[in-house]
Amino acid sequence: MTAPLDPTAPAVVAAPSGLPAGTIQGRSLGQIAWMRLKRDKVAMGGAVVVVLLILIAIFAPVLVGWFGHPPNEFHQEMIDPSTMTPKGGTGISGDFLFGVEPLNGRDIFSRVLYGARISLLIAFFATLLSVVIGTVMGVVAGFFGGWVDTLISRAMDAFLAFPLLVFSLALIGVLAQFETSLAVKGDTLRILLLIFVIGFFNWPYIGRIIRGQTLSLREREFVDAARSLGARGPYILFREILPNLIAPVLIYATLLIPTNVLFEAALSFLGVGIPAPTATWGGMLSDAVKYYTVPHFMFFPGMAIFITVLAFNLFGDGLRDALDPKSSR
Amino acid sequence: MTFLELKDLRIHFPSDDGLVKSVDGLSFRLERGKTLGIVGESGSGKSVTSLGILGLHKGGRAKISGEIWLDGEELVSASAEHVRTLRGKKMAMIFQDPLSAMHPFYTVGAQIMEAYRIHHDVSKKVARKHAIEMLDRVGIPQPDRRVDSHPHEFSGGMRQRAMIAMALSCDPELLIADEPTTALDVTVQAQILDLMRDLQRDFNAALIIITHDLGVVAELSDDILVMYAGKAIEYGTAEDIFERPEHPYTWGLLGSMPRLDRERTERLLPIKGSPPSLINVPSGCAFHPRCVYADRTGGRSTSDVPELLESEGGHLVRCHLSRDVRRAVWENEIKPNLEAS
Amino acid sequence: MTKKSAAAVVAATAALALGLTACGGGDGGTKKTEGGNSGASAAKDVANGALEAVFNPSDKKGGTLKMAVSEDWDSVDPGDTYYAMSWNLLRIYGRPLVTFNPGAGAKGRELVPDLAESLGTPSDGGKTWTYKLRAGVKFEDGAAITSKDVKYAVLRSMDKTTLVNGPTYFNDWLDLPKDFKSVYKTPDVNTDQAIETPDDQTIVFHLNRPYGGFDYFAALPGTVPVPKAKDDGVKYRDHVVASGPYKFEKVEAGKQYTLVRNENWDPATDPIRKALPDRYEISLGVNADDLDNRLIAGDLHVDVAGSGVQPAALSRVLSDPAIKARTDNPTQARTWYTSIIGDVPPLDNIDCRKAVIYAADRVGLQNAYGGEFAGGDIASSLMPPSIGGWKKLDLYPTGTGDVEKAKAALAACGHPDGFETNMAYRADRPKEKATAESLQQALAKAGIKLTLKGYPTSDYFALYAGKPDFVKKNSIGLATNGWGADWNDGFGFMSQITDSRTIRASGGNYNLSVKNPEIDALIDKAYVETDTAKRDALWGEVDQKVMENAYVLPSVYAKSVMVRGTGMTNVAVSGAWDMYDYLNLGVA
Amino acid sequence: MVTYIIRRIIGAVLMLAVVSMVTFAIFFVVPRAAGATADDFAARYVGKSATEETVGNLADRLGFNDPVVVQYGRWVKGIVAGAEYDTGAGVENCPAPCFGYSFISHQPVWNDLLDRLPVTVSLASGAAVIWVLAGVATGVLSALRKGSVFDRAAMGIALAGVSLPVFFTGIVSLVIFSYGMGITAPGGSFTPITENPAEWAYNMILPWITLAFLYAAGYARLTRAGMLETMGEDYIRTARAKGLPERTVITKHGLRAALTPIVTIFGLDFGLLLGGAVLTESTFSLNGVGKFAITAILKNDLPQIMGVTMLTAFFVVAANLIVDLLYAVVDPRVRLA
Repeated sequence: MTAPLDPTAPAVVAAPSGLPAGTIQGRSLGQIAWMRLKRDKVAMGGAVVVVLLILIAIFAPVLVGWFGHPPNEFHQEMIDPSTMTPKGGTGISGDFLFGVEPLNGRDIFSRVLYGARISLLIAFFATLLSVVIGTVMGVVAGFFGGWVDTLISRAMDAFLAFPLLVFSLALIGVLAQFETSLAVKGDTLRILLLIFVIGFFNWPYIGRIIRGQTLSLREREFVDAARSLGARGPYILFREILPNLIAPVLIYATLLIPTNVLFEAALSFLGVGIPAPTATWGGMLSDAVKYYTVPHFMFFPGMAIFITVLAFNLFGDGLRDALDPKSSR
Repeated sequence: MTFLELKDLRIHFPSDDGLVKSVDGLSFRLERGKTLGIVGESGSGKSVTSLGILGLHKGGRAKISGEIWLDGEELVSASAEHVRTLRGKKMAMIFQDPLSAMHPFYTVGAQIMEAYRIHHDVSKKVARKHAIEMLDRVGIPQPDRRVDSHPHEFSGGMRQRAMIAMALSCDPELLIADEPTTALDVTVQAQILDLMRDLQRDFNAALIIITHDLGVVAELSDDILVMYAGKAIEYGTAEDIFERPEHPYTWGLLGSMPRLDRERTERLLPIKGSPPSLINVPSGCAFHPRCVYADRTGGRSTSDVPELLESEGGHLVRCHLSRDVRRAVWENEIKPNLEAS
Repeated sequence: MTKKSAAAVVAATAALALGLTACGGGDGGTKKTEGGNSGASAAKDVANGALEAVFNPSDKKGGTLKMAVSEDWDSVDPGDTYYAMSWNLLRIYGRPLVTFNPGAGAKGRELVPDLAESLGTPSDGGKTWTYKLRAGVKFEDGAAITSKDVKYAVLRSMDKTTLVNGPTYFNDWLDLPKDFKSVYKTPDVNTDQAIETPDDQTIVFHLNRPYGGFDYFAALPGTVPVPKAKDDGVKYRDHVVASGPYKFEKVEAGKQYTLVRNENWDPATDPIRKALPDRYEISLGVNADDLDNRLIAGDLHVDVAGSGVQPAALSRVLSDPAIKARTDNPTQARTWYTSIIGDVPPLDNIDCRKAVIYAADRVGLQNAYGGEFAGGDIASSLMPPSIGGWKKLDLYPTGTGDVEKAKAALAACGHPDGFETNMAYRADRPKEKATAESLQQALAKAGIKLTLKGYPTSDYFALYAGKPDFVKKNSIGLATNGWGADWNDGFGFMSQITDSRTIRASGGNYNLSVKNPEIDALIDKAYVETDTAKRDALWGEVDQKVMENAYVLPSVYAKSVMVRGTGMTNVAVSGAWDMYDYLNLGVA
Repeated sequence: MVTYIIRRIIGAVLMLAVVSMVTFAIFFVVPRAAGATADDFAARYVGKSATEETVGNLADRLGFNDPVVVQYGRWVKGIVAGAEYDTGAGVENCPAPCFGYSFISHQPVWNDLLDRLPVTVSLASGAAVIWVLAGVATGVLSALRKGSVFDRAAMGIALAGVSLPVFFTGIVSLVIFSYGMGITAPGGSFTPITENPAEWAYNMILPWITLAFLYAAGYARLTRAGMLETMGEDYIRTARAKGLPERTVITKHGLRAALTPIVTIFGLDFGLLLGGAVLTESTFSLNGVGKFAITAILKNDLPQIMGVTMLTAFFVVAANLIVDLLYAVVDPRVRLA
């Protein structure tokens, strides 16, 4: 943060005039933001974790090959046949880094790693869907105004009035009945379904923000200037407004990802996620609740969710500070 | 005893990028009933100075040194609480952009009453009466009705009048007006300036007007202080500054001053370049990167910091150019240009 | 299993010893029994102590018996319920014609007359059954109970569009007139051809075909008398009129039931009930883990569900000797199994079905249901051992999966490289999910690839696994299933899940895979066989045919680890329900 | 003002109508499009071993054979004028507002919802008190001491708070405080405040804190940001220049303005929570509206699903309306038109 920290400090520090005169020239907004971001150690820490998580998700099969066992493989030999809990309490060893699940002895390490794939995949694409719908709707509503704006704004209000979680639960149940009539099935179908439901219901949040930004951009001088020079609607839209929406879209997309990670976990926790035996963090937690006396079972997936969401939040906060220092929320 | 005296005031702000030297060794005096205009670009330290006098940097991160003497009291070393009791009563401030400077949720009357009651132990009723009087005095029509309006319900000029009413509500002896007319259109500007002149006369207050607009100080000021990069670069009477300015920066300001008597089509003479960084202040004379005459200082402009020296009869200038050179340039190069245009 | 028997013997001996040394009876008990215990000093805790004998017998009256259940059951209306716990419990407020002898083990499987003076008298070759009601039995409002109240109760329980939950045995077997729809829709139709009430104490049932085991029907909750004047269909559950020793004080659906003594119950008319506690408090919807904790801590007496502790408590219960001594581990008349559905190729081929059974990891399946104690013993047949006619079958290995045999079977069915099929399970049942996961792992080794499909329990049979066209359309070759006996004989266990003629296209089927005319014929023979031993043997034969044809892959004969709350007297695991008998529990 | 309110109320009703139509379509039209028959709808309302005839009769009686529009019309009519349901043994009257009648619980949905509402209201309001107090206080202190150890610690915890799924914190706290230490209620029980306030609080305290932790974290962040922004406003400088004591500057001038947007967000959050804190109620086995919704979905009890969706939507829409009106009261710049 280079913005003034002292409420009584002079505005001059934040204003461009306060910056070294030489440094400001020739740098794009992106470069300035990158400079700010690089200096924000916490945000960079979040970014590093995010990158690591993505790598873990991509290379889960390799990592599991080195350090674990196939995620769905049973290890009954690790289980006490009377209590169904891992022998020795957790089963944590060099062989099973995070121990094993009760009942069937599956490798928690492998399952947490594979869980990252589902979690991130769904969170990313659901966010993408929300951002695409939200941006298009927001820009259309904000740019064209009038009845188009009214219609889209009302639709957004209606969406926000739905009990999101309950509705997603029910919708997934209903849509699953279509299963046989669709080309894709199994996990792929469920993943698409979850992406659709999560992404589709979240777009109004982005939509509202983008609409507001578009409205204010439309009134700004440089758009007026362009218009007075005879620029036409599409030109203004694509050359003047959309580029200025990149920053808010990027910020809110980054902050929507952790929300979606939590949302996917909640759906899996409530039993409508990806079907067994595919490992998901929410699904693991839901299983682990029944074995709360074997706490390592809930600890690892719980921590995985926590670290992922925290990392994205930290990075998102930093990104916002960097791209939009005025909104220091 | 001088009513207000600043001695070598320095106000520095630490930041991630380094120390921001917003005010760097400023001294001046001001007597009751007199008006001082402080002029400079944004970032020159004029607003920081005014807030510093009011003690509004206390308790923050600002590093303040030097002395501020107000009516025999030193304020830099005084406790924050003591300075607070002086604020509003002994010294008051009129801010630019009254729309943002007044709280949007409270009525204008309530905000004036609040200022009054903080310093006077009176009932709400009395305070309200006083508020209406003040509004009346600053020329707001139907003050008994407008007292219950919110700032956003006022026009720009009315808001500035209300702001002035609020500042004057406790009969301050020192009044600081920070860009009091910047946000207003030209005709209203004139009205407000008239109002301030009248009020100052009535209250016999010392007035500091802070502005980047020489036109404003021309109307009101007895003395004028020109600031650049946290330092005073020229000080003198209004006549000194307007008739015999000696600093190239002041020339630039005069050149960029819009005048009602000028044709619209004529171009102003802006100062080249942008204001300096307050962290890495240019070496030597802070103005040298923008100074057209820097090459006539024999290289001193980049190496030595010029002193603020008396040119003649209290007229102070901070410049490496010799007085003769300065006068010659003004008379031969600048003045004819300004008048011709 | 020698170990367990030994434990049971020890337990029985201990209880017997206590019975002999204990002196004095309960205060105010009507009769002294051999199990009289002063109640102040509880018996020493012994694991499986209530399995074969009454644990801590006592006649001491008074106190509040605290029960809880994590999920509510369907209804307390005797004509509208199909949960074992409910059938067990409702006898404290309702008296069927006949009921199971309250007592431990096999004794609990004996039928004894309750509202009736004696067991039923068959005539007309088993097509007509007559019962005489005891004299002087009253409803809680003091009205005398007549045979008409019993007849009304039975008839109303047959309206399956109103009282949807109960069994349909009476619907299927009584000789009803064609124009009779329901007591509500067609109240004026004469139903005497099905049930006659020649006088207030006599009730005569006429069946549409002979049936030797009608006393089991007479023991169904449907015969608990209901006064017609108080019946308002499904709402009757809110104010059930008691005929037993307790009546409802408060009915808060989903929250709590409280029962207090019914002053109009006369112990003289009731030789089987002790009616010890003054009060029953039954909490509903209690967090299952909390329920276990409270049971272990002694704040609760009984988990009404009787299905044992949750996985979380299991390790604690089994590893702490003091708590383990308070457990009973009965085998239930319930089998958890997987239906192998022949409608879906290539499972129409018997060798492909066998390959599934060979490849299955039977220990894994046992573990899926909770292991040897909480899950049960590995099952080798559909019919559980407590059902008459059960014989040990040894058709398939019960180890961790025989890939060689499975591959041979696959070769025989023409799929040497295996095949793909789908497996349905109830998604909200963790044990069935674990079963499906285990099978998926084990079958993969033989080349059979399973895709798992979870469906909600509520619609599992109605819309998914129990609906033939859905099953075919979605190629569901395997489906988890489970069945508990309505009562402990071959008919009570097998008729609903092995008779292909019960399968309806509209769905709601429990028999998902057994479709064989030979088996149907055997069932018909068993229906009309009045000799118990011969009948049992026929059901045993049905069981064998089911296994020979590889229609099901049995997982376990269900067992449960139940914790006895502290301070309970007269605790016995009834052989009829395989949970604590709720009729005569007392509080010390 | 009055016309504005009337217009908004009409708008809200229209919004609810849209929500109801969409919900109805999803649960009644979509399955039909997928090939479900009227009997399939009825099948879930019958017990074990029902005959085809039974199912058919029930489908008739429950009206699943009627066109969807007729079914929807009947549902709407029930809300306005009440409805009567044939329970087989007689007719059950379901007075207006009748949001349907569950043939599984044999209750008008409205009664069931009213029954569950006290739990959810208790949960939401108790948690709200905690999170507003804790969140706002933390946020204000953090903002005033920006960069201090307190600020860093508080914001660190707040970020952790918004990053933890409530079902995870809930279970962990249950295991530690209820099962382990035994100092809090283990969930599953609810005592109305009118019966025994102490027991009410004892039963709710853990769910309150769990839920409040999540929200308090968010509110602390929001308040801090709002406070920082507000304290940098010109009018704060003006207030100081007037010589107001710092305390007055912070509370009367700073907080008032900083809290205004928080009021908006609070209204919406609270409205949404009243429609059921699904995850918290599930985790703590609280029989509130949220758990009711989950159970309704698991049982596929259509009238209940419709009812609970409408209730939640109602709370959201009502909260929106109230917040907008409240905003006009708090911020005089807002004009209702």
